[in-house]
Amino acid sequence: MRNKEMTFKIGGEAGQGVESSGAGFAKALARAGWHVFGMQDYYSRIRGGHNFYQIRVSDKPIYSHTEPVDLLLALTQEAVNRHCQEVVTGGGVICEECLEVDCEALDKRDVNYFPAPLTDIAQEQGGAEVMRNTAALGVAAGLIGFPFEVMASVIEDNFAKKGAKAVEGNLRVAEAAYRFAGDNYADRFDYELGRIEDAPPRMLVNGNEALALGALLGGCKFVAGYPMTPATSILQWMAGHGERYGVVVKHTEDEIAAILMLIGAAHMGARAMAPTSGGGFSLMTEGLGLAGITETPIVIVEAQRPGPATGLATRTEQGDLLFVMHASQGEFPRIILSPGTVEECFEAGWRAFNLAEMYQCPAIILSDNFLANSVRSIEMDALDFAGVEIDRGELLTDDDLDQLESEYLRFAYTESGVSPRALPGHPKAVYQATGNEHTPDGHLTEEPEARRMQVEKRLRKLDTALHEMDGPVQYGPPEADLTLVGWGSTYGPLRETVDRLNAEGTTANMLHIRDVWPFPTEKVKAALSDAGRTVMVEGNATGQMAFLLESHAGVKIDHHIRKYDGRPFSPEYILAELKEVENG
Amino acid sequence: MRNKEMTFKIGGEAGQGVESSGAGFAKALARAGWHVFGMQDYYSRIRGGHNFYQIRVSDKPIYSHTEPVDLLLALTQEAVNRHCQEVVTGGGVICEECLEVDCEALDKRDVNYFPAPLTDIAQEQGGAEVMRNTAALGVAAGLIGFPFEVMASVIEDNFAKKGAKAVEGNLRVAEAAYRFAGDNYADRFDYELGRIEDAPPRMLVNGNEALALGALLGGCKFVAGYPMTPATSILQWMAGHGERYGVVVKHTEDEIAAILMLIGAAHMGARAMAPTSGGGFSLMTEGLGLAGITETPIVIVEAQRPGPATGLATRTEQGDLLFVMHASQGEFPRIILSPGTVEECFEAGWRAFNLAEMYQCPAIILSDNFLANSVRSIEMDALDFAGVEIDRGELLTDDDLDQLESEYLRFAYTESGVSPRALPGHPKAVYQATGNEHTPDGHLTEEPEARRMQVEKRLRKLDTALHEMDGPVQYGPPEADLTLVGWGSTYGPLRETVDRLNAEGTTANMLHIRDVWPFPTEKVKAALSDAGRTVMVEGNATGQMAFLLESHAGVKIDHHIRKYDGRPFSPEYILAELKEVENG
Amino acid sequence: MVEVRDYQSPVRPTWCKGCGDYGIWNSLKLALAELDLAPHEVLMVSGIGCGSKTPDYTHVNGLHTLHGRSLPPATGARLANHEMTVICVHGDGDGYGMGLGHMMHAARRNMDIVDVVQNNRVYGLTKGQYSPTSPAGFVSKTSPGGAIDRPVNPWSLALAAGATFIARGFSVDLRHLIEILKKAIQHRGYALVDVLQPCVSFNRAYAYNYYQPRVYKVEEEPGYDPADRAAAWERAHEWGDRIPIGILYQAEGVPTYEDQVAVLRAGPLVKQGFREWTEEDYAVLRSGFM
Amino acid sequence: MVEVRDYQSPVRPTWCKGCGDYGIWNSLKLALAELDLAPHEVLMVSGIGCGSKTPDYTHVNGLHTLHGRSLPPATGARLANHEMTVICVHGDGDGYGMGLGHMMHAARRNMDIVDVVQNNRVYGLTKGQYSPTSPAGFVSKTSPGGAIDRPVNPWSLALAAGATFIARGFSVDLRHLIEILKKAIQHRGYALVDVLQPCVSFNRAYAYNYYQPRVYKVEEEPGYDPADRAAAWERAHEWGDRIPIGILYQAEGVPTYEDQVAVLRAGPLVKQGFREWTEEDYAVLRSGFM
Ligand SMILES: Cc1ncc(C[n+]2csc(CCOP(=O)(O)OP(=O)(O)O)c2C)c(N)n1
Ligand SMILES: Cc1ncc(C[n+]2csc(CCOP(=O)(O)OP(=O)(O)O)c2C)c(N)n1
Ligand code: SF4
Ligand code: SF4
Ligand SMILES: [Mg+2]
Ligand SMILES: [Mg+2]
Repeated sequence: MRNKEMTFKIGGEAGQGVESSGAGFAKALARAGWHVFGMQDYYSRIRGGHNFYQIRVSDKPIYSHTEPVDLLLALTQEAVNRHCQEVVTGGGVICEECLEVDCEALDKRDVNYFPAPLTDIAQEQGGAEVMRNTAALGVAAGLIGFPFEVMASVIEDNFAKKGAKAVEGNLRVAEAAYRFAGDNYADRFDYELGRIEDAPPRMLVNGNEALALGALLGGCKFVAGYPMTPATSILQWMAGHGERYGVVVKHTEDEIAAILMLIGAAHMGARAMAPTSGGGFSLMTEGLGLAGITETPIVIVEAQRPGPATGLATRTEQGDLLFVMHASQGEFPRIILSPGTVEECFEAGWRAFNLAEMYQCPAIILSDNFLANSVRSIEMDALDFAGVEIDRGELLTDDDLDQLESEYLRFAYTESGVSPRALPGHPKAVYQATGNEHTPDGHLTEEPEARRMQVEKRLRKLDTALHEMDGPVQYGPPEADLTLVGWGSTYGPLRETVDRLNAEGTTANMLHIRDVWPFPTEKVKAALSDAGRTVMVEGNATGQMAFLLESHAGVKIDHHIRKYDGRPFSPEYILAELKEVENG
Repeated sequence: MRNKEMTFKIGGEAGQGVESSGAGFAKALARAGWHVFGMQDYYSRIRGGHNFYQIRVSDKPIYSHTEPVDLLLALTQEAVNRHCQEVVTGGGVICEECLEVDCEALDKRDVNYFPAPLTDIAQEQGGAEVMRNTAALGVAAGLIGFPFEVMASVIEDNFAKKGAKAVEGNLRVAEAAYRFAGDNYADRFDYELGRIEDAPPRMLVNGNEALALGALLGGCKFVAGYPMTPATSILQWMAGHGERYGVVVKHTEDEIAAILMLIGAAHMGARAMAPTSGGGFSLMTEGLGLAGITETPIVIVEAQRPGPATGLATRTEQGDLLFVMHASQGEFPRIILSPGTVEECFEAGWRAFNLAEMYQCPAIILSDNFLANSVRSIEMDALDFAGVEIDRGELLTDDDLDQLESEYLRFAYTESGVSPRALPGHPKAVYQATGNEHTPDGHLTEEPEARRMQVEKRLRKLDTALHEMDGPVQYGPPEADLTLVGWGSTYGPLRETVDRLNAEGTTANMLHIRDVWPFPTEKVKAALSDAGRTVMVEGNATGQMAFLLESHAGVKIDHHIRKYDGRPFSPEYILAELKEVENG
Repeated sequence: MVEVRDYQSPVRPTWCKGCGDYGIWNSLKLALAELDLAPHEVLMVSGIGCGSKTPDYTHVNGLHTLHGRSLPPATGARLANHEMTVICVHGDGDGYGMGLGHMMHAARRNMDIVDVVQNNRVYGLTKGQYSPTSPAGFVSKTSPGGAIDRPVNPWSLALAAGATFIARGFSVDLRHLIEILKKAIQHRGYALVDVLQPCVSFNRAYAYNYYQPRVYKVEEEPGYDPADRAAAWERAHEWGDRIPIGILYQAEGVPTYEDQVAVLRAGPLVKQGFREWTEEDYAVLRSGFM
Repeated sequence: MVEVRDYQSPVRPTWCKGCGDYGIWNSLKLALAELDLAPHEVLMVSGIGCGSKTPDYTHVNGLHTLHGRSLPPATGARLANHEMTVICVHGDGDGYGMGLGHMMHAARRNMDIVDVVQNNRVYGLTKGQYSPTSPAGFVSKTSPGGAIDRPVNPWSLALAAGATFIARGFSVDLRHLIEILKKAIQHRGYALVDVLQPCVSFNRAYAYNYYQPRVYKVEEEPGYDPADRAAAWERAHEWGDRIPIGILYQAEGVPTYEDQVAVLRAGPLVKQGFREWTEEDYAVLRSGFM
């Protein structure tokens, strides 16, 4: 049987290379022409514990993982214990012979048991026990008849930086394992996953990478940040690419320094971005207000993880929405985007800079661990590189300034609220920027009228910016009995849910909010005006987006599905919860 | 004529002792039996600029300043220029002869002009120009026939710490000025403000002092803070009283350290408080979440000033409500109180500790510059010292712990969400507290079920705490055509407005929200259910409390009066705005 | 008699096999037991990082706080209960990076806290970025071209800040580290114990093989006097073929911060109980507002 | 030729009469003019405090930021435009208290920033609380019983942190301060200029009369060599009857942070313009994900 879809799960300890082998296998599958969605689940520790990597492949585009596992690669007893029951009838379990497996239970459900001497193969062929993961992949590839040369090409690429010995060792291990599967389990497994011959090449990208790419192409020149899961890889990707593409990347002493360095750099004219998570954003709170009152365009990426405080460092949640909306004393405009897909991350990466510069205020991209770290295969043109636009808003050129006849007023009162901006360095635009209230020329003032005018000028930018905010993205039939509403990383699971519901006969669609602030009230209202039953699905305990919908657009959601256990939504989870909703 | 009410305004530069003489005069007036309300208005600079101190006295209790000035004491030309037009018909202006005064304009409005050789008196009698302010007070006291000995008693008390010479000098200056007024302007001024013979003694207290008193009597043992206007005087008052009453007071290196020191101290069992303003609170954001997840009871006083960032450092605003409500990543319970009067500040001072300990979470007292720094005379029993209660919630004693039979679980799942708390130091209660998610015994966990249980346990505390939250305070006739709604420091001006409206024939009342979070939805709804026309009066630009009312209680306010120029509301301003509302 | 096993927690460490944190952890437990301090008499405060999980693995009063922030809560805890022995344990990123300001202030105050820094010269928990003690040129995920920030020198910073006890241990030499820790705990005042802590996962270049041949004990140097501040300054800069460990500096007799807080003369704050307010107290308080 | 009046702002200082900030302000303007630096070539970054208002009173590119935070934005500004001369001006509370961590890190990075600290040993703007440089026993509104935190020693901290230029001026001795500032501006790397700055309103004990008889110039000491780090360490601790001013320490030839950032070899970041992306670039980028 030639399969159209399949889910692999690789489970083991931190340090066993679960993530790297999972990512490698995902890449191989993508290279073979499959659509791929890969997600990781790991503990906040370097060794031990129990991590897994889950890969779903399909011959059609997919946006999410799903729960049932077709082939489990269990590297540890824990992985066996935790995941065997997730394997579907007809599926299989690959693991070391010595592990305890309840074969009877597997048999009952017609799950195939594929014991394999992974450690032996790793040691004999590769000379190192750590290559056990490669052995497992080799067995898996063998079982499904995956073209070995594709797998080999990924091994070559991935281990290249570790040297020829690593490449060769892993190749030998993979090959031996592949052969082992063929020799021992030929025809024992009913899945076949070959190469899709006519498939175009695709990229495998996660949210962080897409966002970093968007920022890079959008003219990001300066990145300052402090490592924090799940935002770290943006900082690291930029550090790895900065020298080549002209981006200065600074690992700072803390997040306070990061946001203030952004303000310094952006004030001078560089497009500047800081990736962080909730804890780092907390430390940026005071600086955010400084960007607000000095009208300095900066971009912060807040990749959420479960709080409060350190919470669950390597897991996912959507619990910081109201926090980023209201962070810092006083009232000032900010832009908040919450992309839901890899494509939207890319767009947010450059669009945030435009919005920040057009409205001279901080722009925040609110992402989360699930979106940040899950990879999806996309078409080569899905991230529209050439379509990236750079709009610096009302930025005065040297020529403009040369011709200036009156004194330059950095914080001039304007109808739009936006005051034409000059960068320091021109003799005609020597001005003050300050976190204290100020007159149009930037000097300190405490006069009530001047204060009132500046407050209003700044807040007017929100009205102006509102036009730029997109309404919810719709997916599914325009008219439907059931409308699922979501934001951010729930896009994928929701989309899959909608497809399944419609396939099962329920007409359902979804509305996905991606531009959060200024809240596109009218667009949201319009989108939801003739929705049927509405169900809000979000990853927090208090229903933060539902609260925004109700309080800012007067939309009362009928039912709520929430999750705050650190794990992402799956379509199955949503479907089950929808059943619950129906039943009571 | 013997007056029932009068307003003094002392205006001058920073460094001229405007605030100290204003406060001194207010004290003298209170000692003479008058009800007093005193407010200051000053620039964020140490010398120069233009400051004023305004004192309203009455024979009836008052809660607010009002705008018209009866007697202006102008120490500078700027004070003359700015304030002469505020003086009412029949009122007067005291100033140095050499200042330029538009006597014609004064004459036209029947305002008395009382030139006086203030500097000469100061120099001749006191030997120092700085005593000019005392001279002005002396003249004022002379003009209104204020009992000199009362004034002298205040001078003696206030200057005692500066030494006998300062006391004597100021006394001589005051007396000479007093005599000068008698000699030159006898019967020229139609106001008389003697001693109210049968008046009981009263205290003159501002919001910060009342709050500090409440905290002290409420068992505050530890204060850590970093000076920040307008909260500094709490830190300083505590520093001044700590040694005597057993409070350790630490001026920290920054506000991050302040909140973390609180957490350390509160964790060990000390009632701990940190006073700050918005900027400092921003820096506390991350620590707030740590208190949330470790369930450590701490009290933060956030005395608001206009933001963003440094904003208007010495002025007032109510712009941080939504910020403190949502600060820090993740979702966890916090208590927010927003006292509106000196009495409520006192109560909040001790009540916050009880709530923090009962619900094992951070409690925030949201005040503002106007409330923090304005003094009001109150009856001796208005702050109910003996009524202060200390409720430490579910705190296990050593005895309890001695008798413990099973392992102590600091974060046990309970119906109320509150887990009985043991302080470190007992051999049977050796436990972990952590900012990571944890099991009931305090050890780190990443398991979804344990996470979910802890999130829900913590959030349940909000439901439990809701019962403790008071609904809005009502003032005025129970049934009224017009209901003014406010919170925090607007209490005084609103109350005065209500009195005037009713006196003028409009039936009006007010509802004042003082317990903000958890939001007492039902009580607010009930209070507003049969209100007539509603007008929300708040000191910010975006209507933050109005937003809460609408979003959490479904109460839609009819009209809004907002102010964000750094100055407090006055009854006149509110009345004028109400007219505007009426007219369109 | 307290024994090491009294410090045993049901939770096992999650550190990598071979991580230097094990040695520090064991040394701490041994030092405490040898000083006959019971678990309930000790508060262990940590930040965030691999090593900062130490309290979770130890049966002791634990307070696992925020990245870079262990000294302020330790300070608050000491001020609230100065009978409690308070020990901070945190990483180099935590202590010398984000938390460096707090360290400087804790040192100048001479807070009676033992400050153990697990110095693996890398960020462990976030998987390998360069830290404030990473050498110049160190290649890491945030310094792919080699670090260009010159590293901090914790010893000289502590000395400049006025620390009254400054030491360095090596996580492999348990007995030596235990003795340092015991002296640090017994020292009255701020005690920095920097510990060379191999990270086998992200900093293989600066691990056992690097340190073992280089470390030497200052106390074995002829004439070395830890009371000599100038000598300490010089020695603090030694880092290369020879790396000193041991007690670099100790100043006796400098009063601790806690010693000088008047209120604490009446005993630990948490044991003082709430004041029984009298009418007289009320009158005095009221008189301040009249 | 740039002249002092080019730096004249329409806004007049709001400082107290006699405040030491005037002297620092004037010295800064004179130093800049004498170096022929025009206002648009200079960015002055400040924190919050009395002295931090300096940019507001100066016709210069000004960035008046947050309390304790002037060094990070100055760092960002330098990295974005390293042709700009960047000078921080802030108080002792700001720089040595809240901002001490940033200072340590800026110094070790050798950021090419002049860091002028207006050291009046008190909090001026918030009206008289003790600061990190207030002497032990200092009575203030937050230390009514006398401060018990031992003061920081900015010179020794800077030295320990690796600062390559460390100086102290006295706000009254303008000519001397101007020369220090000029050398600090010309110095390539982090340059601390601590300035003794009398606060006439809140710290009368440590004002002109205190300093005038005590200060002496290190450069006038026979044989004083600012390149000698050990001598600098010793001198950094001199504080009493004799208080050294002048250039304590200067290390030449240490590369600045900016020098070492590869991207900046192509010129100031803000002048590099946006990259013209080619199809080839796109292909390379895409290939990273395949
Ligand atoms: C405010 C904040 N920023 C970032 C992080 C992420 N983080 C956790 S541990 C760590 C660094 C760990 O390095 P180190 O302190 O040296 O400890 P080690 O893991 O090496 O023991 C970082 C950056 C965090 N928890 N909080
Ligand atoms: C986060 C924060 N906390 C507190 C303040 C209040 N504040 C303003 S200036 C200042 C201290 C000023 O002292 P210093 O830095 O020495 O400067 P000086 O006024 O003496 O020049 C303080 C505490 C603030 N602006 N921001
Ligand atoms: S990553 Fe390094 S520091 Fe962390 S546990 Fe592993 S060896 Fe230890
Ligand atoms: S308070 Fe002190 S530092 Fe501030 S302006 Fe006055 S004299 Fe200068
Ligand atoms: Mg480390
Ligand atoms: Mg100062």
